[in-house]
Amino acid sequence: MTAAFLQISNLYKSFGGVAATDHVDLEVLEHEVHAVIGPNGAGKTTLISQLAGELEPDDGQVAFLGRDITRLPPHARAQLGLARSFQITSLMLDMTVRDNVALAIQAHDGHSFRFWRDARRDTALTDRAMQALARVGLEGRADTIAQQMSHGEHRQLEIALALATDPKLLLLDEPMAGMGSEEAARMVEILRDLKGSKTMLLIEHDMDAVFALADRITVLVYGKVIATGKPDEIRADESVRRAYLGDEAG
Amino acid sequence: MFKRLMLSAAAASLLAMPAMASGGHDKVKIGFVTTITTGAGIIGKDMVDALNLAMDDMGGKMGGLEVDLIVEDDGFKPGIGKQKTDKLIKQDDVHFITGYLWSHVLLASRKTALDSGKFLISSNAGPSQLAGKLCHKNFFSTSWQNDQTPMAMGEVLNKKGIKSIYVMAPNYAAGKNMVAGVERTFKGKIVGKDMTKWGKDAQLDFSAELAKAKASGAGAIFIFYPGKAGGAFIKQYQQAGLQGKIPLYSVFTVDSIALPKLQKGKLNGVLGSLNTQFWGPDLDTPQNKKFVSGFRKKYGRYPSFYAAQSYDMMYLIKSAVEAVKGDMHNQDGLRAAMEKANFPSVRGKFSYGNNHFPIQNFYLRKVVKDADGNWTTTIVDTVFKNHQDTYASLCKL
Amino acid sequence: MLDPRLWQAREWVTALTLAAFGLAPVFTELASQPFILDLIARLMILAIAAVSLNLILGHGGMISFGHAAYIGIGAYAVGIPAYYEITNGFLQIAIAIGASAVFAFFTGLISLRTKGVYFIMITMAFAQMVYFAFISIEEYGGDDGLVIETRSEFGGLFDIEDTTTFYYFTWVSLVAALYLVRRIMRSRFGMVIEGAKGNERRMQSIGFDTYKYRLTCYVIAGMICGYAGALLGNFTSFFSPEMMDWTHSGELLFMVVLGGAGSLFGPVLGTAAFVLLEEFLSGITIYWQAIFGVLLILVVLFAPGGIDGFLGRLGRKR
Amino acid sequence: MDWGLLITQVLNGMQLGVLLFLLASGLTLVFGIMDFVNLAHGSLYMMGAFFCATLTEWTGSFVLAAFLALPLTALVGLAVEIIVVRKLYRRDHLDHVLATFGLILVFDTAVQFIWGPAGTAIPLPEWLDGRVEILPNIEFPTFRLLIIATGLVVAIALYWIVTHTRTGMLIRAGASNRTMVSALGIDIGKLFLGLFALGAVLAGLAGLMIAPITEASIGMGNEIIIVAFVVIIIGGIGSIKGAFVAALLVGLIDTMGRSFLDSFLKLFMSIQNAETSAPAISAMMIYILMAAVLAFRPQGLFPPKGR
Repeated sequence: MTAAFLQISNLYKSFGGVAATDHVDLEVLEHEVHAVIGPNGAGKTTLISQLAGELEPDDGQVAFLGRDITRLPPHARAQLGLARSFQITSLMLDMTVRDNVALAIQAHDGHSFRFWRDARRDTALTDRAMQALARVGLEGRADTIAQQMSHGEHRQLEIALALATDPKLLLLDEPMAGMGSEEAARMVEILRDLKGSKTMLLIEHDMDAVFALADRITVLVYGKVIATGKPDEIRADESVRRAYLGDEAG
Repeated sequence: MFKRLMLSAAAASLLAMPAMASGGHDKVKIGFVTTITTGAGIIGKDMVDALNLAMDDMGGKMGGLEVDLIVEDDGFKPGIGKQKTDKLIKQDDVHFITGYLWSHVLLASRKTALDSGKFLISSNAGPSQLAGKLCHKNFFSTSWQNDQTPMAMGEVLNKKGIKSIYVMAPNYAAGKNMVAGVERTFKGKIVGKDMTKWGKDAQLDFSAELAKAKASGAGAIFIFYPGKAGGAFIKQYQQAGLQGKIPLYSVFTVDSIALPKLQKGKLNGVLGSLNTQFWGPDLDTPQNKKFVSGFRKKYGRYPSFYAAQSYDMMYLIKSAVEAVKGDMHNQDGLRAAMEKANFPSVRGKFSYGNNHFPIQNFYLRKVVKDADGNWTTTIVDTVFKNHQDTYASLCKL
Repeated sequence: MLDPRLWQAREWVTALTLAAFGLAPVFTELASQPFILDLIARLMILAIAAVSLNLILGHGGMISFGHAAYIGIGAYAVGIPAYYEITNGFLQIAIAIGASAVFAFFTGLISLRTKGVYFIMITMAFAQMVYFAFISIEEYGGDDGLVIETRSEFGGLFDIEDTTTFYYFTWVSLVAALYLVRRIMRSRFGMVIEGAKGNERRMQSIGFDTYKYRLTCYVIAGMICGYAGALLGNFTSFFSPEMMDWTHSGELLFMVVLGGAGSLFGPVLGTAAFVLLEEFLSGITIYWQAIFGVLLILVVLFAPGGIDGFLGRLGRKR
Repeated sequence: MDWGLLITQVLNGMQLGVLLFLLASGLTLVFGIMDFVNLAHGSLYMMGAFFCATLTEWTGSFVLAAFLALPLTALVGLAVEIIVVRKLYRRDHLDHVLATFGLILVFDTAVQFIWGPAGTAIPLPEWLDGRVEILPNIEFPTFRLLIIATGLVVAIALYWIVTHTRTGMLIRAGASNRTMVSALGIDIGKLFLGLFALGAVLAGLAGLMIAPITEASIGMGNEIIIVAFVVIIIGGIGSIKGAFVAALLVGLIDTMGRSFLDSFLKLFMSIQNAETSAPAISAMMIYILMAAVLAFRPQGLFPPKGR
């Protein structure tokens, strides 16, 4: 494996004196699926928000492809190839499914200061939007207004949006949240298909999914990293068992 | 309350009066633009009341023709006033476009009105532009040029031996004319000047300005605040303790619209105060006696000068219509008749200058109690005899 | 869209209204009611302003409470050159659009950093600033305003001193403005604006600098409204700061919402309804503003989507 | 430098400031806690003035009339809340702006219908109509001092309520976290109704305090409400302290501008132009201040915590 793709060093963020991200060091390597797990309140979403640029850390550094991106705004990070999905579905709900994805493709193209040509008749956009939808199995829903879809479909569209920007790194914030077992299984399938071609940082509660997908796992408790390693190592780690898995195993 | 309803109903019905297609014979159509809504609506109401009184007195006829009176509300805004002028021209096709309480409304409406070839008669506003460079053969005034009244006041100040004044007026066309007028004749020093915001969001709290006036050490304060601003000013002038220290001289501020309110507010300091005017309710002319008594009988209050000028405007038109024997197409005849000012005016006989502004007397008036204890003004002196405005020489008519 | 067989209530109303506006001069000539032509001309000019406001309000989700400022800027861009006897219409319109763009750019830079009610209030504050700025400039009449003697001249191509020519100049402008906004909203740029209205955070996370797009949209809307201002200035031949008073910005908002924010043609219908109602009610009673106020409240409470929403529901029933 | 004039003008500025504060405090509470934009707040200010004017006429006493006018204004506030406002809480700001703009039209016309277009003066009792010598040779109108005193008392009272009482706790909590208040089991409907009425009373108080100076007149609230909005935006929405500081700041800027700006402008332009430009430029300064504050502190000077 090559040098770190995403390098997080000494990242620190506190809210009203409580550290939500407590001097976190973490690196994601190219082509790996790196999962971050931890109990509720461990600071996983805070971490991903800082990686996406929505929250500014108090201290520390985030480097992506060897470049310091700590102070870059979200859109600039996205343009560098960092895509994220949201834990709580975040879509353009008033627009059609195809338009949602077409926007993501447009964003990646970087040609959006075009004021005249009808974007919906722009095959360069629509064809690729359909391809992106096909990858998550939503091609049949292209003309549906996003609002009218089921929760599971929303999650799939979330992934489609993230993929459509052709990202180098996917930040997935609980892609399985709120899903039934059938939907979750389909999501695992979709992500497994991407494995190897995309680098992913996955935050997830669903342990089956994590152990099915992850190459490496980092365990976060109260904002601190307590362990990082291959799934087997994490499973065997005493401190993790005590702090986290142990609790769940009862 | 009931009376008020009746009045507003009358105003409303006037406003609603459509341009009925004349069935066969001619009519005299008069459009009247004034302010009906906003706080300044009280002035507009006085003007409209005078029109209705004139209509009663004339039996609704001029030279045998029926009179159509169409009142439009400018909402105290030049833009709306111009829009309403357009409507009177294009929809109602009136013969005379009249009214105009405010100088800036008149200036905004002037061009469309005159371009249409119709007569434009101001029954209040007298901005300097229309007396000078922009004078027009079809424009007439039944009031005065703005500068004249404050010029008379300037003379009064000179006679009183006042050496310095502090000047305050609203910041619009007429306010600027008023200031120019008093500056022209007053021989002493003007130690300070404030032009305050006017319009529907006019400034009504003069605390900062009064403090400046007090500190300026002026021998007198000269103001021009028509309508509700006048009452507010006088009140604050007293509250600030200037009464008895720096005397107040005003034009178009203490009138029969402001006085009842000042009396109600017990602002006794106003009694005995002086202002100049071309007219007064006690002016001894036959037409004025008829007008004032008729107005008081019909509406139960003294008419203001706004009402007097509007009343005169109706008689001016009547004299012209009679002179052409009802031939409303005879523009030249109508104009020539109006230029003679051959009608019974409330101010007595006067003549028109080349710019169609009256050449008339200006009087000094004092605020007194009448026999019933109501506050009113009485004429105590004549300041100017047959006075013509200074802009007439700029008019090429 | 261009095939009448597919038209529903909405499309029919759009086409018929524009056609009626286009034919109005014939009827007013026959009925000798020239004032009605004036009324429609004014209505169409305000409709252009409303359409431009709708671009940022309805499509972009930016509630500007200071849009009347551009009407004033556009109008003065005709008035001030005319004051110096520069009557070239092309130049005046270029100034109107250019000055509006500059004003929109600099105020947008600051305003678009704020959200929600702060945005509403700061746009209003900027409009008030221009309002007071023009009051303070004595040279151009201050509070009294400015009357121009001649309308814009277009080098003999056409003469808008003529009422009918001016009317058609306005009509073409309205149709062009509608077409322009329609093109913009269907373009890639328009997609971004619509997306940013729906979910700004998400748009940023997929790589759009939404601020830049919104600013551009804000500037475009300002330019269109500045153009409307130039027309209005020519129409009234009179300019005063009062044109920029905050109540006029409020009226523009009402026109858009009454017609249906976010629909292309809604603002035109809203403006028509507004102007005609105002004319009709103020002819009936001096208390017309109360009726207007009640109507405004009722529309907000019970008719979300405005006239366009109503037409849309008509369409669905068929 | 004329110190007497300066001191007088500072007091005048404070008087305008506390007046703005009375208006802005109600606005900022309603706005901060209910997230409701109430343009018609200025109409309640106007109603306070007209109620007081009529009651002064009936009772012959301004002070008595003032105390009677406040509950009446509160009743109008309650009616407005129940009939219109409460249906709008869940709507967006645009709907608030439009509906309350409609309310302004209704109120202005209703006042013209009931009281006529002229406006009504309020005579003051002798003891309020005079002046107080605050420093040797510096007199100031008693009534304007009373306005300042009233404003300060209200400011202290509101501050105490907000920081020391259970209601205040709810208000603070509401300003920063609306859902939390409902989680506490408070009847939000009643809290909002009460707050709206309180806002109405404060607006009415402001109106009836200025009316003896300027008269009660139609549309008197329409311009000052915009300035009051500027005040609460500068101060930070929902913050009583912010409203107070910003109101005084705006009052002083406006008054100082009107008093001294013309002399300053005369250095650059003709006297006539300076005289006519000065008031407009001082009015403009308030908006420039607001834009400057928002450019650097988009949440205002004293944003409520956690928002």
